[in-house]
Amino acid sequence: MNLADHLPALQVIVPLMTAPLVILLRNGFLAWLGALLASLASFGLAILLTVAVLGAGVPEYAMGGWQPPFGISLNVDGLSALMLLLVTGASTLGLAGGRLSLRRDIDNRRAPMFYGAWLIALAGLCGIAVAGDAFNVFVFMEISSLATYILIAAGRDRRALSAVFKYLIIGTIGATFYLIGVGFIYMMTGTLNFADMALRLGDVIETRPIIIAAGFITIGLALKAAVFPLHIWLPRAYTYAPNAVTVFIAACSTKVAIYVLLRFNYGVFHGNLLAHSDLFTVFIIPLALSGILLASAIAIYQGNIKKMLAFSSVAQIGYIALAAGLATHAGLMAAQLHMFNHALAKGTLFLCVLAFVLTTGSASFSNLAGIGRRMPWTMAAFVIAGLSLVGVPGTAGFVSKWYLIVAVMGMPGWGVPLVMAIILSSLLAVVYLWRFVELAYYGQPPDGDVSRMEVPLPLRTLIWSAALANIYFGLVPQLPLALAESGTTTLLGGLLP
Amino acid sequence: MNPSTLPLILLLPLVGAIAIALAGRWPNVRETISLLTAVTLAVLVFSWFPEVSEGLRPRFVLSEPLPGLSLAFSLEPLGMMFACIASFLWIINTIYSIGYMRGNNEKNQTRFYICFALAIAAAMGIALADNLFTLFLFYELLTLSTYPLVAHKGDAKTIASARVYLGVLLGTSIGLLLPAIIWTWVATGTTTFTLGGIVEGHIAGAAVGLLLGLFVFGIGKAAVMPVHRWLPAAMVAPTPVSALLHAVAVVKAGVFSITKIIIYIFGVDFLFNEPSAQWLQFAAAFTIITASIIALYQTNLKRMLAYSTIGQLSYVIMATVILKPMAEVGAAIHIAAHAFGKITLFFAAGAIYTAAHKTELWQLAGIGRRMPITMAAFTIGALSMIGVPPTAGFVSKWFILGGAFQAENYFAIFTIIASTVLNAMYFLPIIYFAWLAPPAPGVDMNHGEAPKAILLALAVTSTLTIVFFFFNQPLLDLESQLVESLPL
Amino acid sequence: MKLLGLFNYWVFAVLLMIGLYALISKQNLVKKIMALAIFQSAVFLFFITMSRVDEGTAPIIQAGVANQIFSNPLPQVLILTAIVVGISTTALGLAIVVRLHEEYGTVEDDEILAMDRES
Amino acid sequence: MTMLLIGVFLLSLLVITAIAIVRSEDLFSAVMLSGIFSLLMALNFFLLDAADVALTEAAVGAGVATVLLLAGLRLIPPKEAPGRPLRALSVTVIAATALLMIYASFGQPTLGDPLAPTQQHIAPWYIEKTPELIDIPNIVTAVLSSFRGYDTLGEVFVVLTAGIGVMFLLGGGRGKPFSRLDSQAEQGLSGHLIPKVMARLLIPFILLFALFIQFHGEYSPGGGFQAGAIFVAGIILYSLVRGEGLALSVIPPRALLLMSAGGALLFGSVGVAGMLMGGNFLEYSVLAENPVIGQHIGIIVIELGVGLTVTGVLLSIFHAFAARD
Repeated sequence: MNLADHLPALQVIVPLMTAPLVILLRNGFLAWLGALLASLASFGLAILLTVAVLGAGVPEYAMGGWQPPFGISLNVDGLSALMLLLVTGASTLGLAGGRLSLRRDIDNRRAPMFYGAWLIALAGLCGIAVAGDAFNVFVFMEISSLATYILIAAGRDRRALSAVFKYLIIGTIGATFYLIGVGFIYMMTGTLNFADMALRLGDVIETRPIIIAAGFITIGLALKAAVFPLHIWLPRAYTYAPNAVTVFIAACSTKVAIYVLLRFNYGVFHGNLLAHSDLFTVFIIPLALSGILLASAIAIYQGNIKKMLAFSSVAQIGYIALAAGLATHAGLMAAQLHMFNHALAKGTLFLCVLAFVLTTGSASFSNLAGIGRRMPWTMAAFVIAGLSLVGVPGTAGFVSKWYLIVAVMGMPGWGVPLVMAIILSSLLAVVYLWRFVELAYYGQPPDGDVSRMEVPLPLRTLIWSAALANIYFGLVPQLPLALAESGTTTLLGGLLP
Repeated sequence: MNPSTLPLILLLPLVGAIAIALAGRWPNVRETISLLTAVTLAVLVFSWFPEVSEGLRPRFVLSEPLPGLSLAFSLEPLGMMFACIASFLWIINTIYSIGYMRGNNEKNQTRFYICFALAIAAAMGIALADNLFTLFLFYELLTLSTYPLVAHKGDAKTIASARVYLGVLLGTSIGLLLPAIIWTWVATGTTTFTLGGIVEGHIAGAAVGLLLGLFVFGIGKAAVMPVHRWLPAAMVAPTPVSALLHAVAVVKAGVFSITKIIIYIFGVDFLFNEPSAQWLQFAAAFTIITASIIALYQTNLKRMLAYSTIGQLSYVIMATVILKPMAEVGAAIHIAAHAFGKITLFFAAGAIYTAAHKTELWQLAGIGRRMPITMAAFTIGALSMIGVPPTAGFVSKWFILGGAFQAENYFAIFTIIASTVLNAMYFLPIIYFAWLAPPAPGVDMNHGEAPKAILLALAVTSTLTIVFFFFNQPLLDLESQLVESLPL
Repeated sequence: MKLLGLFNYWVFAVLLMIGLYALISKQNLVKKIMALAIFQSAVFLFFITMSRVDEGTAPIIQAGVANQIFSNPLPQVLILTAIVVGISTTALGLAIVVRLHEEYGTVEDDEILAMDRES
Repeated sequence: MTMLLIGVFLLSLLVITAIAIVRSEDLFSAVMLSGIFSLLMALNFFLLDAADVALTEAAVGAGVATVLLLAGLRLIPPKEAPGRPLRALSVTVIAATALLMIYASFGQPTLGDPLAPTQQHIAPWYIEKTPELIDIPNIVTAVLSSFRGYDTLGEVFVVLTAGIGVMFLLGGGRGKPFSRLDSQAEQGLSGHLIPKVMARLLIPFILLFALFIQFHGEYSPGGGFQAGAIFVAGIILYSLVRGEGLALSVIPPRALLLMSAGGALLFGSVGVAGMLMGGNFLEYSVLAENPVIGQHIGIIVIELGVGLTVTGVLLSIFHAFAARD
């Protein structure tokens, strides 16, 4: 075998194997450098995989040489490639942009542990994205979750600890629910491999255990994905985590849960359980809708920029869930595109927040008044990413919103009210973002000091590259489109129009 | 010329904005760059004029982010005219701004010039838009880039007004215009502006009226009541910005978009035969009359001008929905005519503010003797608003009325005449008091004329208002192409 | 007989819900961790029940004995992994509780929440 | 039938213990009860023919978890604040879910049904092919370390992550660093004669047993994980007898870290070796000329890796808790 065939395995192994090496280091800087290099390497691997997916496709990888369903297989399609790009990209962004900020948050002695956990989290998320086996997804979900708890607990505020404990409890419940669901399916089919499951489920479809399984898996993953109203862990976890960590997890960790949800609901259940898509739609759409509207409204009343963006994330997850719940080709396209575009926008926004906190020391609105005049470059990038979040044309956010609305219009009977809800929530997004933008440009700084205080040039460059990526993918969205198209094809397997 | 150079028209002001940002520390260099960019842009835009007059329609697709949705530019008579007006008035507005901003020692001048250049870039984008998507993109960009201009002063009251400005414009565009575009796209599969319209055969009946409503109220910049609130609110901005809003770019972009949508998306003929679309002329008429009446009661000069603008904008919309060839030409020309007249009026208001710090109407009594050039220009502008020959306003009103008679639309005729009377009722007294009445007691009259830069700008625009009456053939020829296919 | 054959699954459901109930209603964080352990143990029982087969033995091949019936090794393997995951979660959770106690001086969830609201 | 009834009895005990854990306000007794709960669970697993799982549950649930909780309770108040009212809504939701699951159980195969899908698909293949492909008696070990070795790699990293987390959270800050532990202050049980003597006698046997479990895992229940847990139990016993400091001096913290990371690396490098020698990741067959020998080598090495990591991490965790005060 040549190296190219090993790409799916390398995607997981590289960060995973670097982690034990990193924790053995004694120096915070070296540990950071090691983590950054491993993260960059995974990003490179993700790009190679993407190229391969869009080209001839990536062959199934049999771990240990044992063919599925007996062994564990790794499968990479367009959707996986999309997730891999997101995960590795967000990790690299967080590490590269977070050096200064992390140096403040984490003392040198404990830094190797922290960066080790970061790499393990990265490897866990990559592992989920490439896994072709339901139980393997559970293992890697736990790897990434445990590591993420550590990352969040590293926050300097003591509230990080209480937030992370809540996350740990809810995350474990979610993962256990998922495991129960997998157990029920295993009970009825005798297999754990996704493809094999889909094949064998047909015989036992409509039995009680399978319906229960669908329920457990959906609720468990909705907990992990923070679908409203199961989102209670998210705002505080995002708010009190170290800023660099927020850049990383806000961009990708909840999306990975949605990814698994898509895999199950479409890859496994959909083709077999004809009524399933209706059930799923009826279950998820009301939740998604209330999330979109209520979380956006709650975001307006926040006095902390991180918390505001966290509630915005809950609303955006609602969009993704809504699109996924439509159970149509257009809906799945919209869901995948929105995962990509929202990650792009949120990553950029949190990176800007990181820069703000780096210079002012706090993320509260009162402290950030007038920041736009003090840090014009960073704030301009914030505005661009904010526009993408709202879905202004020319930015990445518009592309997915467009797809979402078109998908929603295709729903007989639901179309118009859903469109109105989406538009209303976009307007709410304008309100909460503009509240901050106005304060940043026209507010009076708490100490009255309006002198310039930008972050160092490398960080500014990174922020601007991320911001420009929002515009680039708004004008030239061919890459995510192609990946989503390929992902949709595998998800639906030609079952739906 | 090569159509692939079309994006240069947008690029130029963008590059200008960056250059202005870099030159921010040296005001003279910064303003020279502003002026240079403006002149170059105007030359570039006008160099396309002959080609478009000859009937060519240069078109260039920059990118196609989504199937059926492309970022594409093209030049057609309406857009050509809008681009010409905006780019030309930008030069004059820049000259004026230099005088105004320096004369009033405004802060943050660099930001002002940057945003101004960005706004022009956005206006060019609207003018050149080949489809609804491109139009929408630049429409939003225009809103966003003018927000800092409106909020320029930065105090609490300004911010609150700027919030209204942004809230109404963004709210209507996202809440109504975007769904309208999506609807159009879903129904027809395209958003490209096509002469004769694209809607016919895809949407029919009451839905047409609804779609038209989404478009008209979604384009808040056209200020059809009740989405006009932002315009008076935006009066907190410095005068050059008001000129930009009222004459150069913003409201013009609004009516331009509506006209373009009616001609190129709905199609004049189709809409004429569609009863459900008739409501629009009543809405326009209501706006015209109501705005004029409100203007009568204003005591602040700029607010009065703002309501006058609201009325004049609905003239354009009214003219468009008469849906007869002559009226369409009239609508197009009225965009230009109103631009010249209104910019003159605003420049005059700004000149008065700069030289005498007067903003209220009662303070203007007798000011004509102190500021004869300014008030002469103001008079010309006001006459154009009323539609008195020999001013630009007469030409467009002539065509609109002609169209109304063609259509035998007596409702429109009545509205136009009634509003002309109302216009005269609020403009003529000001002219009278300014020239002939003695100064009001307690008003400081110890001031002279405004700075030279301002006067120069005023002179140019007021002259233009008159010249346009005599010399309008190229524009008429150009706009007649819009309705070539229709029987005159 | 058939009903007794399902008894394991009922116990699984009941244990799961006891755990979940304690997770939701208990305020003491250590108690929550113990509840989490019960919650997860229920799942272990669920899987292991699936692996058992009548007349079977543990899946270890004994030399010289032919035609043995073995219980299903796969769920056992899965649960070995899940047990390890469970203890890891417990350890990490406990470490967080210890830190919480150091920072807040209490391990009662509602008291911590009240302190968070104040700050 | 008798077995079934014993099972029913044990399971009922399990439920009662669980309720007792939830209701107990004294956390010490709750910890003890949860140890009993785990032992009962292990007994159940044993009845259900899952020897490996039973051994692990006993070692982990009753052993490691109990010790950890006790170590934690040393640092936190051992009393739960007095009762709070039940929330009607949560009770209703939970009861409804339980009823739903019981309702669903009527569609499930009964206990021990040889025709259940789980017994028909995949599992028979493992049972049939293990002698031929891997040639070790313990099928569970074969599946664990070879057929699903990738999961086990993940499991090792879960353990390592927990270790990293505990060391990250408790290794710094206000607690004493490892190196400054005062062995004078912590005499442990060394003042008590009988435990001291008994422990002295037991410890070598415990360690020996751990080694047996480690290297005999292919033939009988056991393997790296169980061995690690038992090994740690021995060390903990030693530290109880001799006091913290001395126990620490047996294995210094840096060495523990090396062990933890080294075990994981060892496991991973076996996988990479497979890749370098022309196979897939974690493909042991290519490690030697004869594929079966290759499997043996692979399994022994990765089990060693698992054992190292588990021992290292568990000891680190235990010491991190113990070093805190």
